[in-house]
Amino acid sequence: MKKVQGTVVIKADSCKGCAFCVEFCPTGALHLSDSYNAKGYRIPELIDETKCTGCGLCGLFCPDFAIHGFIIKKVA
Amino acid sequence: MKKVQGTVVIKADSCKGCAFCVEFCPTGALHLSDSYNAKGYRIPELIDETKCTGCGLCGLFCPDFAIHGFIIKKVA
Amino acid sequence: MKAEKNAVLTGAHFIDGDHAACEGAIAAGCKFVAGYPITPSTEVIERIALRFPLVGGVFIQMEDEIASSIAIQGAVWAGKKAMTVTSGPGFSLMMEHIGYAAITETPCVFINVQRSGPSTGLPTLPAQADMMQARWGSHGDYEVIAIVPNSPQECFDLTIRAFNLAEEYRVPVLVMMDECVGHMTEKVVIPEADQIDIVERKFTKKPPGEYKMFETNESMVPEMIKVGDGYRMHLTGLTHDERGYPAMSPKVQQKMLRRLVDKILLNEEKIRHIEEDEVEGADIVVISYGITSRVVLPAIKKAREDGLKVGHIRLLTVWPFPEAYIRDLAKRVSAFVVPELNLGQIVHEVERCAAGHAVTRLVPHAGGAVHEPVDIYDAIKGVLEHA
Amino acid sequence: MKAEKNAVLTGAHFIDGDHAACEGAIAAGCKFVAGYPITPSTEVIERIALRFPLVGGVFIQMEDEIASSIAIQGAVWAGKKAMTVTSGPGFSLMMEHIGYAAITETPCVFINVQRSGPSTGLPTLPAQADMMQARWGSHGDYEVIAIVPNSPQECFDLTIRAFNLAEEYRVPVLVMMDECVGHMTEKVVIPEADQIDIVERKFTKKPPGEYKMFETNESMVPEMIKVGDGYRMHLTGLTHDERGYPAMSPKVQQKMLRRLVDKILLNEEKIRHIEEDEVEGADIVVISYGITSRVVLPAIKKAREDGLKVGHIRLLTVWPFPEAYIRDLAKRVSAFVVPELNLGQIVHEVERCAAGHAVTRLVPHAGGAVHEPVDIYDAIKGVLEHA
Amino acid sequence: MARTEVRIAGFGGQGVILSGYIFGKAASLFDDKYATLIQSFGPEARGSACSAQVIISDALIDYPYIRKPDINVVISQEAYTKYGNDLKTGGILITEENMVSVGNGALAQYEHYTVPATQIADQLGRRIVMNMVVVGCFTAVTGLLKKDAVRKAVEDSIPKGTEELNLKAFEAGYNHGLKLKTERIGIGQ
Amino acid sequence: MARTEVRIAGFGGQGVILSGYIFGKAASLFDDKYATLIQSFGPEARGSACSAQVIISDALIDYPYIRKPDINVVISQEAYTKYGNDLKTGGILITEENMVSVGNGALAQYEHYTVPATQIADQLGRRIVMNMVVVGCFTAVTGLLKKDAVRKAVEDSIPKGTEELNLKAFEAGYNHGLKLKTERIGIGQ
Amino acid sequence: MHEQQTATAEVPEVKNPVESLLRMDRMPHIWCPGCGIGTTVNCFARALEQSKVDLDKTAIVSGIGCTGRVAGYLNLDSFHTTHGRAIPFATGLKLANPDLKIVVYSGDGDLFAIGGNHFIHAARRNVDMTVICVNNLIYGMTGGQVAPTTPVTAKGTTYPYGSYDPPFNLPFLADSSGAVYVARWTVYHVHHVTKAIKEAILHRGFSFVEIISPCPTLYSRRNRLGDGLDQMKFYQENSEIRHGANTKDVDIDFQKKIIVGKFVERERKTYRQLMNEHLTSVFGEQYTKYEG
Amino acid sequence: MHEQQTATAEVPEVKNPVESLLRMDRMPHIWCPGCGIGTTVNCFARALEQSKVDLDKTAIVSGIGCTGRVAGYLNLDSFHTTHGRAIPFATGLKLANPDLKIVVYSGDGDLFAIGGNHFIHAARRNVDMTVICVNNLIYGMTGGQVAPTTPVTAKGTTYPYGSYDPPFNLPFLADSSGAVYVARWTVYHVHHVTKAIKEAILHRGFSFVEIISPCPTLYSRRNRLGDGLDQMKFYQENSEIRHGANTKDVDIDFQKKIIVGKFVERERKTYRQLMNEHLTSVFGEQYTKYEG
Ligand SMILES: Cc1ncc(C[n+]2csc(CCOP(=O)(O)OP(=O)(O)O)c2C)c(N)n1
Ligand SMILES: Cc1ncc(C[n+]2csc(CCOP(=O)(O)OP(=O)(O)O)c2C)c(N)n1
Ligand code: SF4
Ligand code: SF4
Ligand code: SF4
Ligand code: SF4
Ligand code: SF4
Ligand code: SF4
Ligand SMILES: [Mg+2]
Ligand SMILES: [Mg+2]
Repeated sequence: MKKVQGTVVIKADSCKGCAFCVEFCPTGALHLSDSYNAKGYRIPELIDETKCTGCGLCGLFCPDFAIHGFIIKKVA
Repeated sequence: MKKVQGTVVIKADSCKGCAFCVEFCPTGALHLSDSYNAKGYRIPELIDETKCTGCGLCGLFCPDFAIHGFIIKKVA
Repeated sequence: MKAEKNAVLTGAHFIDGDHAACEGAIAAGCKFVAGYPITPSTEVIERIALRFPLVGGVFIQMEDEIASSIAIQGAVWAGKKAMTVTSGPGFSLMMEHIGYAAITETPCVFINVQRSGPSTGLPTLPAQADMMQARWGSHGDYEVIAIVPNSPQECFDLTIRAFNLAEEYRVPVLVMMDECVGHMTEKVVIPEADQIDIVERKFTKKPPGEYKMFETNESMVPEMIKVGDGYRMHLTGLTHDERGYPAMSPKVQQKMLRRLVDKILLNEEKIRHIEEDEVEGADIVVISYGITSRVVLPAIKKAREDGLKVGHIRLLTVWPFPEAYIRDLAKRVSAFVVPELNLGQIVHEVERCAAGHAVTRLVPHAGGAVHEPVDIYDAIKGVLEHA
Repeated sequence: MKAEKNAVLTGAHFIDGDHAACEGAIAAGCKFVAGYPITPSTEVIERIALRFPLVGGVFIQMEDEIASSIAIQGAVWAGKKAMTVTSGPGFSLMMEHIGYAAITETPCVFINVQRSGPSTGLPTLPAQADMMQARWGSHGDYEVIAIVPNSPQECFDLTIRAFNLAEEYRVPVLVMMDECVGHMTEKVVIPEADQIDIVERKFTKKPPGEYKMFETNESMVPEMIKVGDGYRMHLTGLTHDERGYPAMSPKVQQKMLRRLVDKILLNEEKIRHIEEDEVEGADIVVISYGITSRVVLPAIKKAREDGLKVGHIRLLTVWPFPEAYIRDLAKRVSAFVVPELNLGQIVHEVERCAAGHAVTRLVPHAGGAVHEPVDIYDAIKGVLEHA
Repeated sequence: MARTEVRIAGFGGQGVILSGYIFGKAASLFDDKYATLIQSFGPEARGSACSAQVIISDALIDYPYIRKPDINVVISQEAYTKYGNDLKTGGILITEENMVSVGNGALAQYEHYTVPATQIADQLGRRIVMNMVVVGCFTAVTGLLKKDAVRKAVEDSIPKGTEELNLKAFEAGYNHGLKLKTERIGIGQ
Repeated sequence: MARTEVRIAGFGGQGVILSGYIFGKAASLFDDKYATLIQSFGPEARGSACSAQVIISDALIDYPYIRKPDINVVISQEAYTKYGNDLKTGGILITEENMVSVGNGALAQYEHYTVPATQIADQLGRRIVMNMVVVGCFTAVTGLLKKDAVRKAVEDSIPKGTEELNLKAFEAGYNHGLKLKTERIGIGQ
Repeated sequence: MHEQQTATAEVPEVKNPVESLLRMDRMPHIWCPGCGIGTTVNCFARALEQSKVDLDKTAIVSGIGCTGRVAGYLNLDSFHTTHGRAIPFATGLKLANPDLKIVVYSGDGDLFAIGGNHFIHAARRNVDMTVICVNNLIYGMTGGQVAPTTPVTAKGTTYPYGSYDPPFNLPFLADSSGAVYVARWTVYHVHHVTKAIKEAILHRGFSFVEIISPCPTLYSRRNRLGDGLDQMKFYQENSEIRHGANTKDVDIDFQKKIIVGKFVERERKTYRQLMNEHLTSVFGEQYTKYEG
Repeated sequence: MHEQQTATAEVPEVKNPVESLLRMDRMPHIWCPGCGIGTTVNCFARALEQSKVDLDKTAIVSGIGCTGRVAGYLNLDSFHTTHGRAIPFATGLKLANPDLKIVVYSGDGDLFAIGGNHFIHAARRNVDMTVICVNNLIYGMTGGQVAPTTPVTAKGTTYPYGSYDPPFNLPFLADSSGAVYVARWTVYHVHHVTKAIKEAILHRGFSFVEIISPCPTLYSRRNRLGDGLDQMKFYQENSEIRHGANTKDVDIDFQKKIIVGKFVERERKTYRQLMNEHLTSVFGEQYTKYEG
């Protein structure tokens, strides 16, 4: 089904734990992890790398420019 | 036809000769006379007393509060 | 007259200067506030909004400061006591209407919680750099009264005084707070309502035919009326005669303006509000106002410990400037030291009145904080050295 | 740089001060004017509207003076020379944006054709009662330059000077005309374009990476850029650092503000524009500006005929005030007589700088007309009597 | 020539300001003199009395307003009521013959000329040039300004295409004025 | 007691300002002292470090800001980075045990107490009362203010209906503080 | 003194009905010959009379301009405020004393150039007042500059070659801001104007009456449209009454058809009603309205 | 330094596309957790990129407010002006250099409370600029006072018992003032917002994009609406896309349905076109446009 494989880069320092990325990731690839950053926010992480399509929506939603997703390879 | 007889009072000093009263008198009872007031404006006068119905329109139109018409008697 | 019982929050409170000013206004009988939010003054109107529904006042957040500063004048002519509240940028926008209040002799209160400027500057940090603007910011000649509290308690007390002076002289009164005082929380003791003196509006007793809008006797302050009482009054920002009708001549202008100015300047001594500390016999007198009048204290103390004869004058009312007082004092002391949270404003008046009799030294501060007492101390120590 | 040939209306003209100021602006290279009509300044923008389509300028009538006073600053950052024109009430509305121009160091020109106030006052009659407002009308500390013409010819000449000073110091320059000068028609000689010196904007030569918005050398005036040149500039009315970024600390405030003020005050001598007449050896010196500087002449003449040693100083630039000059002069004369079309404004500065060395006497006038020369004469005669 | 103060008064639309403008321009641009023109403004003036003040002098003009005019040109009755009598003793008063009735007050203290400017203008075909007739008359009777200078100023100040008519009016007024002046000299001295 | 300067620092939402407010109120309304509270404002503070400054004194307070605190209460790591180290030598430092890691820097120059306020609050059922735990601890370890006065101030400053929980938290903090204090006296001197 | 009694001797002395509402001691007024402002005052006076409001409780607030002078001529509590600020002044007046009838009477420039923001905000809030705009399509008082109502191609001194600055459609703006009564007439429509003002005054909430009016001295003259009478005749011939027209469609082009009529008439609670109801719902008895 | 690379090692370093448009030296920004403003910036950055305008010729102008800080974070020629005055500043910028693309990016209070007049006048004139309003229904920067957009009954610090001050319908106001492009979306609609901004920028004339955005710190908290995410979900569930809706019908009530979509798209000549055409018709060759 899935044609592409994607991933995300997270700047943990910038994240404010709003969970927009988690909520609106179309494939549910993210969750809020249990680790806090220096400011005390829970930061997101990929639950399952293979779920991410690199669609970039997380980055489009992130108000803190703390995450962005992109395609790393096509999956035939 | 005419049920009432009217007339006008004109404050010549206040008139600025705009002729609104003359133009919009429904019965054509007024005209601009040849006499000028102190400010140099031609002032209106009744052409024909019997024409005036005292409708008051001249006064409603007059921007200088210089004329007003009213009914003096009913004509049976 | 005494304050309204159910409006006064009698008791001891731990509140900030902004809130205290709000309580002062309410105690003074203010029933209409129009405002527009701006840091660091917003807390005044926020508390007004909380309190007014319970004390019979109306608050409205207007579309901007221009609207606020004229809406209150409408409310005054409807018979209410009214004020608006703002800070630097908003105060600049109110300038036209301070002039309107002055020429129409509309009693009203403007609170300006000064922040650091110019322009947007440092919105959350203090300054005292709108002091000259308070006096000169609107076009044309006029006079206002400007008072300057240095603590939440004084924000309460002096806001009442502001309303009282506004009624007494029919003049806009400006309460020139600053961010530090506005955002500082301290104990504020609010007396019983019957301990608070309130100046009522002086409505005329003359009937409509006899009353003239701007007729005065020696008091120089005309009696007032309000809309709806059948006087069919007319008010204009044009130069006007005693009836309040426009009268476009230099002669009327001279008469009108002279009175507008004289009713304040000739009453300066009555309006004067100064606190003196060890001024008699002093060599050097520190002149301060607002938050700075607290900051100078450690410096003065230290200088006195060094054996210097240092007096201190605190101006609680800055405009009208106590010209005669300073002129007189200048002849008896050697120097004035004037610390201000600005690059030199009221010091100009001090220096002018000193007239060469006393050295005048500014201790400037660009704002965003208060002085280091040591800078004031150094100024006190140094002022006579290079004199 | 010299003026643009096709913009300059070389020749002798019989025009009024408002029109002359318009021609001065055009000759100075002004290409953008935003304005809002107000008596007695409207003729300036009316002529601008007539002339601009033929000289490559854009005029826009904005919705009010607030909009006008900020639109010109947008135009400046687009690379143009720009001005706005108003009178008292509109000037009061522009106060916030004078502060914005000051803190952002946006070179621009404000013409205020002073009429009699406060408020609507006498809209068609002269005064000089916005002089303190010019200096103090916006909140916070800042400095501006204010110049005052006394004839249509000077309205032309000094408007050019205003634009030049604005560029030289990156500061708002205020041309403080008055109704009398603005509506007075006299001969105005406009030179050839190549006889008119124009100060060009000092655009940086540094490339985008190296340039910093508010970096300066000894000149204290940063170089400029304009939108569209790839610098990706940022401008803010907040306290800012050299890069132009907001920096909310008292330290940055101190540095920024000090330079804003010093670039004017420390250059006062260079900016100074004074005309002296028989000042050396004078006992009494009349200090005047604007229309009043003409009205004093018959009085001075008469007093001299009476044998008094009367000098005359005319301030063509009132702000920055020539403090050092007056301080120095005060030591050499007995008295200053200061006639103003107000109830005392610039006289405060004179008195301050006189520092008790010279008696300072105001000759006030409530406005709506000019002084009677006899009043000035009487003041000259009397000043030393009660000294 | 010392400072000469001239007032022209009438009502809005009569070309009062333009007349003053022409005198001032003639003096300062074409006659090597100084001139200052000030017009009375004021909302109160809408459609009623209006006036122009011109000071003409050989020297720089200091005080810019007139105090007591040397010459008074009055072309409406209202203006006459307002200004008719504040002329300097011995000054010149010029009035429009049909617009202004000076009554039978004592005008002996003035040099008084009347000019039927409206009538002359009407004869020329357009009442609007009445003011140019007045300007011409003024030029002749006062002798304050060179005729050429005033002519040039007229040409220079009116809408293009109307030169001929305006200059005709000017000349007519000038000739009328000259006649009056000659008569007066005959009578007076 | 002379002037004592206290800073409470944390981040927005932790109840930092309220804590300062309670100290100030306790001192000035219920303990016959003078108190001045100043909070740091600033748009830059949105959602990040925030602090309150309280000065408590027997005499009128002149200079209204703190220079070098006598007592520093720090309840977030960011605040610790910013303010952790500007305490007066010999001053009291109180930190939240789980929110602030003081590293292994030399804290010998301070009287340092840690309080697991979050944990205690969580045990009481609502993390939001964490600040009251801190207030209690402060009261105990500093001895600056009468316990009763602070209790009263707490009661007087919190939303109606939450008194019990808040006072419980206060007491828990107080007891924790008392324990620490006793221990310290044992250890220190 | 020059009073000329054209009426015959037996006529009883009947006073011009407008006079009781005028400050006769301030007459004559400053308006030019053929200016429409005076005519609107006639209509206003009659409307006020017909509406039977208590004149002692009626205040009129003007800004600055030729129309702004109306306040000064009316024998009511009257305010000549600052340019553009009549509406916020009136807002203060009304909120501070809800018993008053408030009429704002001002010019198009005053209300919609510098004053535009106050207009839309007061309409949004639905503060109970009537705004009468004498729209002469120009700035009169300052000498004929374009207004935000000046039709494109018409000349004003600040757009001397003809305006290219598109004007507002005032009824549309009023409508979209929330006005509850919106009508436009010309000065020619004296009876309609009178009726509209009366309706507006009696309609609770923010009501707006636009009156297109001749400014012969500045607008007509510069645009070669003749005198006041010519403009009146133009209105007579070129107005189309279209009650209930969509306000979107009532733009005014230079010397083109003018759509007039009553465009909007609807009910909305006023600011004060909303305030009182809301605060009563919150506080019940405790809510203290003012005695105003 | 705390950078946490969740991505696997072999991943090529791909920069967040928004970064090239940001002043990274000014990060982190001041906005609160869950504030929607940052999300709008993402959309704006993409829209700008897609629109292919010359970034060196694009200027962004903000007023004062939380949203007003946008200018300072964007790596464009950028202006943080005074409260409410972004639009007239932008007008000067645009008229003085017609080659520039101008975007005004500001808050609802800034643009419609104090700045309302400038908005309607610039729309009327059809000055070529795009106005982006981040409408969080509140004054953020000053701490949660009501704005002229706050729905009735919602609480703000200045109407602490709930607002009774009826808000503007911004699209209707924009429409009636003459805007040529009017759209409304919520921050949830990231793709639509991006597209709308792109369209607005490319549409010549005065275009307006309203973006409803969460202010969790002040609006949501005081009104017990949860955090930013809760508001986002609310938008998701309660928005109705209705392209071409009559702007009259798109009012916003407290926590009720939000109508979103592209409401207006039309052609009108810009102020500058009108000016140039008109003056060319008057002067022909003689007319001197500026070289701007
Ligand atoms: C702050 C301010 N700006 C400008 C003016 C000048 N001014 C007075 S009236 C006016 C416009 C009048 O136009 P309008 O409102 O249409 O009234 P009209 O005279 O046409 O009746 C202007 C610009 C002023 N008095 N105050
Ligand atoms: C003249 C002036 N008045 C008031 C303020 C204070 N002020 C700053 S931002 C703001 C409102 C911000 O609200 P909005 O525009 O909605 O922006 P947000 O913060 O919600 O994004 C106010 C009132 C100011 N800076 N200047
Ligand atoms: S790139 Fe797309 S799929 Fe991957 S985490 Fe982000 S939103 Fe989810
Ligand atoms: S959207 Fe951004 S700030 Fe929010 S949780 Fe995800 S990465 Fe963090
Ligand atoms: S009262 Fe009527 S009929 Fe008589 S003159 Fe006047 S308008 Fe004509
Ligand atoms: S309407 Fe009035 S001013 Fe006009 S002509 Fe008639 S009476 Fe005179
Ligand atoms: S200028 Fe125009 S609007 Fe003003 S009074 Fe004259 S005609 Fe009327
Ligand atoms: S206060 Fe509101 S609008 Fe401002 S940054 Fe925080 S969440 Fe955003
Ligand atoms: Mg108008
Ligand atoms: Mg907002």
